[in-house]
Amino acid sequence: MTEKKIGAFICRCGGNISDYVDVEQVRKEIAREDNVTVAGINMFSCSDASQEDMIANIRENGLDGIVIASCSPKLHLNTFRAMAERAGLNPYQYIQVNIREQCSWAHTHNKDAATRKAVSLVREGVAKAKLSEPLTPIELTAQPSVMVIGAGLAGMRAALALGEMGVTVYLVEAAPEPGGSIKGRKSLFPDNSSGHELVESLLERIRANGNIVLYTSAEILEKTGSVGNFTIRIQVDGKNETTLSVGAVIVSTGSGSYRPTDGEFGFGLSCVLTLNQYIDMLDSSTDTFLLNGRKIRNIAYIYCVGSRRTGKEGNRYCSRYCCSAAVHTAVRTHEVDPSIGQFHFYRDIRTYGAYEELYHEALKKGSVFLKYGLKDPPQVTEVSGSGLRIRAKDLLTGAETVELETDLVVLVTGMVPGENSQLIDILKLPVGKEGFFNEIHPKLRPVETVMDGIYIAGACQGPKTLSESVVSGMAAVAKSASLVLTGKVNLDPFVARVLTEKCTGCGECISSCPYGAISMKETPDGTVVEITESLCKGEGACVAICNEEALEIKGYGHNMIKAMIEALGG
Amino acid sequence: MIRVNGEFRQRARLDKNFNAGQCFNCGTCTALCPVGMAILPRQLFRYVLLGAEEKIVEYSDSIYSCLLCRMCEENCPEGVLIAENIRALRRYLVEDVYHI
Amino acid sequence: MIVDVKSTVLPKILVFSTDSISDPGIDLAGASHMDYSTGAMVISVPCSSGIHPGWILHALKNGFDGVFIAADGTDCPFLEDCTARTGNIVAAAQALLKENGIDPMRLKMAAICSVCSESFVSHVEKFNSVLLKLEA
Amino acid sequence: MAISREHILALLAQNLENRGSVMPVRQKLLTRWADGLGLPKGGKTILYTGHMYQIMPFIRAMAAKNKKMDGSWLEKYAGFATVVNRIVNIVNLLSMGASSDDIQFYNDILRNIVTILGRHGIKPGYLYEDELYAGALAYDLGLDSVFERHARAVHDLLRRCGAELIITVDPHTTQMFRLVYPEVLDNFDIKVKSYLEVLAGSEREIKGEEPERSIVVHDSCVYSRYLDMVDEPRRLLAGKGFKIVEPLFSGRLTHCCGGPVESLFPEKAREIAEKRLESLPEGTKDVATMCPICLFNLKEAAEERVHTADIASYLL
Repeated sequence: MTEKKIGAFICRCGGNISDYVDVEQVRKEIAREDNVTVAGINMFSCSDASQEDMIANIRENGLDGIVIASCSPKLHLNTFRAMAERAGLNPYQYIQVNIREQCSWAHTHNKDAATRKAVSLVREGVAKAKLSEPLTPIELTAQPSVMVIGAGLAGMRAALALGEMGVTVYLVEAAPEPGGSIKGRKSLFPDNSSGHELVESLLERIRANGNIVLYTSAEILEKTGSVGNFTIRIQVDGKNETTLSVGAVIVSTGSGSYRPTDGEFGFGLSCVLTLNQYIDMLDSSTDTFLLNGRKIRNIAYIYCVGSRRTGKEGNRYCSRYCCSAAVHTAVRTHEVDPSIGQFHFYRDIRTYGAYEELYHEALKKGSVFLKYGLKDPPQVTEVSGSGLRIRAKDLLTGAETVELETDLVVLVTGMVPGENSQLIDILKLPVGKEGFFNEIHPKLRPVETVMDGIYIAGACQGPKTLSESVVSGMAAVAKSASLVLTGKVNLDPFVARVLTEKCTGCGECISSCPYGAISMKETPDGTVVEITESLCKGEGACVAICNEEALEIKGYGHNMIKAMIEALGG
Repeated sequence: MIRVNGEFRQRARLDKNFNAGQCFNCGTCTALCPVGMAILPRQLFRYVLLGAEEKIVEYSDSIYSCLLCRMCEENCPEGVLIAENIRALRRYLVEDVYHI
Repeated sequence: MIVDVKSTVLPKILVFSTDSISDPGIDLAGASHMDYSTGAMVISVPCSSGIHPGWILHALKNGFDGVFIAADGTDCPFLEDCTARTGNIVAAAQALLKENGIDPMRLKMAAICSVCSESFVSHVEKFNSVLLKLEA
Repeated sequence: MAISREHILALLAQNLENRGSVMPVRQKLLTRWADGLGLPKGGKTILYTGHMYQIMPFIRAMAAKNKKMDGSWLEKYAGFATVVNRIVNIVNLLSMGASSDDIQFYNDILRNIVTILGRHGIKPGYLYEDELYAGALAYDLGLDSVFERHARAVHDLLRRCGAELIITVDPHTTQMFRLVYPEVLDNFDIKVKSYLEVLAGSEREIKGEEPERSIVVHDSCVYSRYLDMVDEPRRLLAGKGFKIVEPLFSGRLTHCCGGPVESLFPEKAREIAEKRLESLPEGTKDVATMCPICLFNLKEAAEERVHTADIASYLL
């Protein structure tokens, strides 16, 4: 074998890497490595200009493999594989070394040590590149269909968009009726549209579209297969089972609503409602606006209930939508009865973007905003005869204590993850710290999950307003449609292979394979095992149990791993 | 402690010229006031919005020490008619407190 | 507290991590600027049930003071019994280490999920101090 | 001083109600400035002083009187008035004590204004003893109901004399007629212009005679921020040949002279006037004011430090 020519490129990532790692030092040390013919530094490796430079380098120097030491491969592995391909290299001879998430960002306090670690990591990458071999991705046909799980606004809108592109859509809803959280709502912010009408008009279009099949009262029982070819078993109405084949899945199961604990800001007393309960009341009231038969004079809203907490109880995050929802509700209330006094006990008003106008409208219509600190949260007590009393320190009035007699306290609660444990189990969806589904990257890959072919949309991913939910739904549509409409998917060819010269034919591995991909094979030289690649998932269960080291996963060979270990440990 | 007085609030709110509800407490008015009012205009207005009638009486000196010069108003990002609101408070004192 | 001074011997820890589950968790630790020992270095594999015991021995013979398997645990996208299988690998590797006169304490395994950044850092730090004691 | 604000306000209201002015001085003293000018009585275009310049000497006298008594001139006045108002005529009492120099000083400003208007060919009428105070102090202090009744009386007067254009001489009277009267009265449709606007809009040029002389302009809060009148005084002064110097706060961001609280909080007013003087550019010699209250307050505070004069004296 002729000596391989390897190019190594160290990324500054603006300063994300170079502020904490001496990239010039790394480059110098790597340049001295055997087989490294080119060692360069990029400001941003992912920029077009840097990519063009690297392509020119690969071509001019006839490189056989390249290493880019930059961010996590989760972000740019595909970017650089495509670049390698454009330069005429096999994409699997491109190796990405993570010196940002796993080096510069983790070791911001010791530049020398971080630099030494980065050198080791790049050496490991070079060792891997030296032993890398050209591989061909496994091409599979993709089913021209998508399953959308959850028929709330995001899911319905996504299903419709896909259906209109000619994709077969199975829209699966657990509830008896589609529409999710908005179906009974009379007036949604910011434009006061009717949730009921919105759902009805979408349903009408969904029914008229021949490509969409809607299942209600449906449950996901099982998922097998992988991107392009999922097989999903569902049960409708608790009895009829159906098996559906889809190329991709969009999960849009929405969120739940935080339920205050008993006694939290008076929760449990009559006339202490959550925002959703109050909106229900507002939606169902006609001309008169009565509470327990009495005219309402004052309403107090308490914001951030269960949100932005620092202790053990409640959630740490901000739910984004609740400030806007609450001020919108206050504006509606002002319109129903301008004589009602409305007092908002808030921590910070986050009516971001155009929703700021709602906040201004509420101010103009007479809502009064009082700012409380976490140290002195409002106290709600019951007063015999006259309803409720709320007492709080108003930071806007020199932290003076303000006491208000009120007929109604509205607890502005945020979103919490929906109850999805079964779905998480079946789909193996990654769940974030807060219990919502996790995307790969909030900016670079905002609707993709680590499970190829499974996308997330709407509030199941984290608190969102309706329009944000729809936007993420459409992003998931774009991603899933581009996958299923090409009709094929490429899978990494990381499947097992047998090193027949080492195989003793003991057959231990056959039972270790959960997918039945290994079988015995008679050869003139004796009995060995063989792999059925189409069944192999490449997890390597067989690799671990073979004492002869006669099995390996392509791209993760024994020699390669050992060489990487030596490079790192040396 | 301030006890919210609904009746007073209604009266203050029904004055068409009283628009301090739009104030979002930025403090620009305070920074620019040539008098350096003992109680900042925004805090005074909050008492009105909360219906703290006794505070309005308590701070009547401040209400009467305003120059009505509108320096604050010129720079108010929310377009609060500060001078006019102060005048509305004076009228309230004259009519409802001093009974002139 | 991170022992990471030039004058101190910094244990070298090889972390076997997995592409889709523990790697994101380890990435998250860095993205959250949680400092951990620079002696910890990662090799990613598809699944922790595919780590060959021989690699662990190889690492401990070639410059590493400890090997930490950041296992998929119950989040494994391939195998329901991934934890048990990875456990078997650890048992086999420990036997191998004993045969070779290496303290089996130098191998450690824990499930690290895709958001287990804090738990990863704390495992590395604990393992780090175990290894420091073994050196002493 | 033991006179409550309540009491002072009540007295002002009573004066406005019964005597047509919050600071009633003898009628003769209010109209004397026009002696010999030959202004016709009434007419379609009338000059309206609103008594503002004329009463300044009496306020000054009241402020100085009985230095051993604390408090503002208004408190002192109220103190006297409480005791004597029903026994002797307060008008007579108040009318005494003003220095003749002061009276001359403020009357000259009004005479100058008439002279300048004359040079532009404008000869307005004057209401003499019929003229009434426009009510600014009552309005500013929140005495709304008495102000409204008074405003109606002023409106009747103006209608009776057939006035179509009122030429005002001070910002407060201008504000009352232009902004407040149309709001509180029905059908107030008389045109209102400050003489500065009249002059600035006049086709006749004032000849430049003052080359090289720098003058610092002190804008009135009311002219600049209530009435958006910033350019006119500058155009007129520049036309006269003055080099205009802007202080730190000018135009729409002008700094108040402190005058509006002079009647209730004189120390505060003095403090604010001091702050204003500090904001003037270094080496300031001449300051032009365009409001009798500004003139009075800055003059009192500046003493001999700078020369403060009404814009009319510079435009003459």
